[in-house]
Amino acid sequence: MKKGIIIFAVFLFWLLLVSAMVSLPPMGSPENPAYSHIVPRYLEEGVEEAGAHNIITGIILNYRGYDTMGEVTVILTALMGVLAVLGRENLLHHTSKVDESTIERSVIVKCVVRLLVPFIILFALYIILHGAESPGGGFQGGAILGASVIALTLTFGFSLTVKKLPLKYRTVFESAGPLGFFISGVIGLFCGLNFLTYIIPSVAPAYQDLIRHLLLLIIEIGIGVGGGTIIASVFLAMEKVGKE
Amino acid sequence: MLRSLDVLLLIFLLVTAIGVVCTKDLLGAAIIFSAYSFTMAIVWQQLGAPDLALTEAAVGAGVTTVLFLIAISRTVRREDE
Amino acid sequence: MNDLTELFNKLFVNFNYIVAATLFVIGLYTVIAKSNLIKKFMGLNIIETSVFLFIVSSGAIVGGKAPIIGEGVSSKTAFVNPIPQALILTGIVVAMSTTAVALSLMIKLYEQCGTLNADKLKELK
Amino acid sequence: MIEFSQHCPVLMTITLIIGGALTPIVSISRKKFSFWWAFFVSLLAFFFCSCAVWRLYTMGPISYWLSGWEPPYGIEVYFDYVSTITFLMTALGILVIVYSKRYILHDISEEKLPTYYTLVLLILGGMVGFSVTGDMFNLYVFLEILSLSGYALIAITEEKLNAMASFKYLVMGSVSSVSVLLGVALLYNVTGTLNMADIALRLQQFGPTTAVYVALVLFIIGFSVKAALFPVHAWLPDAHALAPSPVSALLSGLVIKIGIVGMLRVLYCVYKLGGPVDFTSVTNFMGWLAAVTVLVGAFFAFFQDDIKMIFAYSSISNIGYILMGISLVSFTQPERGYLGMMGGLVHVFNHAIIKSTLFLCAGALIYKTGFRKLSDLRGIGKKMPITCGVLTIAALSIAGIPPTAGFICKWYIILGTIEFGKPIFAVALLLGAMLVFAYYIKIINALFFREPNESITEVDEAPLSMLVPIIILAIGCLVMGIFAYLPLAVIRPAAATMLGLPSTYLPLGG
Repeated sequence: MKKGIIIFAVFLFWLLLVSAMVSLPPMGSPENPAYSHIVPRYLEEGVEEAGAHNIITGIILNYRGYDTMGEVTVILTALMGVLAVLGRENLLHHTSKVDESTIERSVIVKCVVRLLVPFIILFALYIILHGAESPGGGFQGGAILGASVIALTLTFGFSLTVKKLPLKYRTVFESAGPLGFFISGVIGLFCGLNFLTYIIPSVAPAYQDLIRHLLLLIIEIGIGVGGGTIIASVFLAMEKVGKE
Repeated sequence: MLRSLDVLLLIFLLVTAIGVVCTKDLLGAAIIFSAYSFTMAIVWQQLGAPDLALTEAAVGAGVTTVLFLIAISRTVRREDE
Repeated sequence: MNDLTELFNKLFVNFNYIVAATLFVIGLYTVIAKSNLIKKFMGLNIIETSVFLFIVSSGAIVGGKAPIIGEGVSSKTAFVNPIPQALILTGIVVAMSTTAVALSLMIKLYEQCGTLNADKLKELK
Repeated sequence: MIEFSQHCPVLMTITLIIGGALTPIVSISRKKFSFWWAFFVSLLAFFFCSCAVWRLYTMGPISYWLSGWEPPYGIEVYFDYVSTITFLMTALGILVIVYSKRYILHDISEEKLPTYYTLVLLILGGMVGFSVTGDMFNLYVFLEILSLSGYALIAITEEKLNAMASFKYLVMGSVSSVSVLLGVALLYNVTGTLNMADIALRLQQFGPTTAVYVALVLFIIGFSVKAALFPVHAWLPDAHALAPSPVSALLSGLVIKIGIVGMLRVLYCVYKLGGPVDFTSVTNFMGWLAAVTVLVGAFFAFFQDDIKMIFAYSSISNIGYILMGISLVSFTQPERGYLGMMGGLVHVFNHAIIKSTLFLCAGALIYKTGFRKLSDLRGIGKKMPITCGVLTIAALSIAGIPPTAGFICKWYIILGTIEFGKPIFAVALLLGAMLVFAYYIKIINALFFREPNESITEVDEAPLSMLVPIIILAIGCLVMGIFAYLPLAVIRPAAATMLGLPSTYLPLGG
């Protein structure tokens, strides 16, 4: 009975949504207002204006950089949320199921992970640094970095990872995302420009492009390192269990 | 615009979504959810968004699923418990 | 009769949008009807990805390429709309953040109450 | 100075956000240092905000282009008269942080102090960013920052029911955020832009389609959940009552107002009165819901014994008043909605001040006695005269007794309903006001006139760091009431611009 009412209500909502979807301009047509209003400028001048061959990187770091600052703040907030609920891991009081399990992890897994992790980290760095030219960017690379930490923890144990990644350094790196934006954005502010402006007119024109690349790179590395550390910290905080 | 592969993928998306809803075993549901995310990544690749496909594969199918798995291992495995 | 054909036509042209709407309500049903909290949250993730699917689809262009402008690209190449992609990158991260907070809440709830069933949790209160 | 003040709207946001991100780093070695850091950051943000408000009232709204890109291409921060609410946010933020210095160690361990202050700064940053942005997607991002930190702040204590309350809030809040996002997506698909002013312009050009109406419905659903309007208010009582008291003050005073600010932005900045979409049927419906909300909140508050629970239900009731005020608009004759809009906006400010006073006083009582039930707290007024005196002032304010802050806005809203030709709403509001009066009399009676609880023997006044914020807030309650023309003068341009009238508009005889 209760289920029936829910299904009926949800069905009504579906009809509402579908009526909206049907009235939208046809998908995939270049005449759509979404495609003809702002996009032409991004596609035509984005490479020179924003300083990245990958227009998406140009948009997320330059045209809509403020949104991305919000995004890195959201993941920082999520980490703080997880810490507020569960607390930091502490080897004196905590261990994990991985460490406690009596099943010996197989040699093959250990060998493969040991061999692969350096390459995974290399790949992550490539994705972070090459984001302006190809698909990828700070956060994708950061997620892969975080995943490599997860793989290490699952094969070599919880306590090893916590020892290798001391809390003091992690606390600093977790804030790297917003800090990268702050450092790059404030330079423009001091030169009398708006926040997050990367082209500094008072510098000789030959160096302007270089400085912009440098500032964008700081942001990318900040997002990547910050994102990766946050994912690792969230994982460790959720994985821990109290010692008996 | 629509190609047969796209239609197939979209229908597969619906099937996996219903699969997530109907599976009583949470571990199974998490794995199906991972498959759902991967399918979504492929759909986005087809729509010309490789950046998003990369992100969804790493975050949606990877990190989110791992988080679900930890939560399931720390709590319950059956839906009715 | 003609109206009906036209409606079907529109439904088919905007098929991605319809799928997104359907996924949205599947997720909504899970959030409302299921009593297990982890299941509820899987539903919420489905809702979020369905909205992302809608936004990405609204940026697609017939025969469009990924908007990476490099060598070997003539001025005639059609690129897809890059704005929705930039928005969804942010969206995916937000979805993951919400999931992390929610799951840690569930772990704590289970430690305190020993169940993740919404009906049983109501009785405990 | 002029050059500098132009940057202020964005400076205050990044100060709070970056300050929040730095909190764990600066307090690595000494956890208690995080308080001083948070205090400093909030003072800095308050300074920037004051500069921005000063500029607003001398030179008009500030439009700030992030990265220097002109609006439809980049993100625009738009500091207009509605954004004056950020002044309240940053000011209340300082008081709450000062209050937390002693109080919060009662609820959480020292280990979590940096986390707590980070989250407080981030929730303030999210709210400030939300109120000043002029871009729809940016609105969603800041909405998520403030919601996530809100969920976390509720669950930060070790109490048993907090995680449950927080989870309920999280599920409803996330669904509402997603529905806002879907609304943004539909509008983007129809108009091809994300800037609010540009959307308004292009909606005029393309005319209303079904999708535009559906987007409006989705926005209203989303922001109603954030504001705890009647059918979707279920998360509020538990969340606001169980959170640590300073957090309750933030959530009840400011975070639910975010829903109101969002609705104002969407209805009156994007869709616009006199625009292509006639949304008065939606606002009329909202008016009915608001009337029910007033009664439901007041009715349930009457049966509570837990002092914070009473205040939480009373928040629901007051949100009803505000929504009633802002939804009384006529599409063709904007002047007719002026009184209600005025009252609603003033009540946003007054309710924020009064409700945070009440929650902080309740926190002081709980901190000293450990009890939270009204029946246990009876007769405490003689032991803690200052706290209870302030609580009485705030209670009289919220009940709407004439010389205090609550009177003027409720008066305006009720006048607005009559002016608008909906006397039935006026009846509902008066009935709600009477119920509110009754239960606050019940609280005052219990605190002062019932015989003291024997188990509370050695209780003295709350510490200074808690008394100072509540006394400042109580003075605020009185000033906003006695010098009522002050808030009215400040809010008048906001109400006028929302209705599409010139900012110097004055009603006849007003």
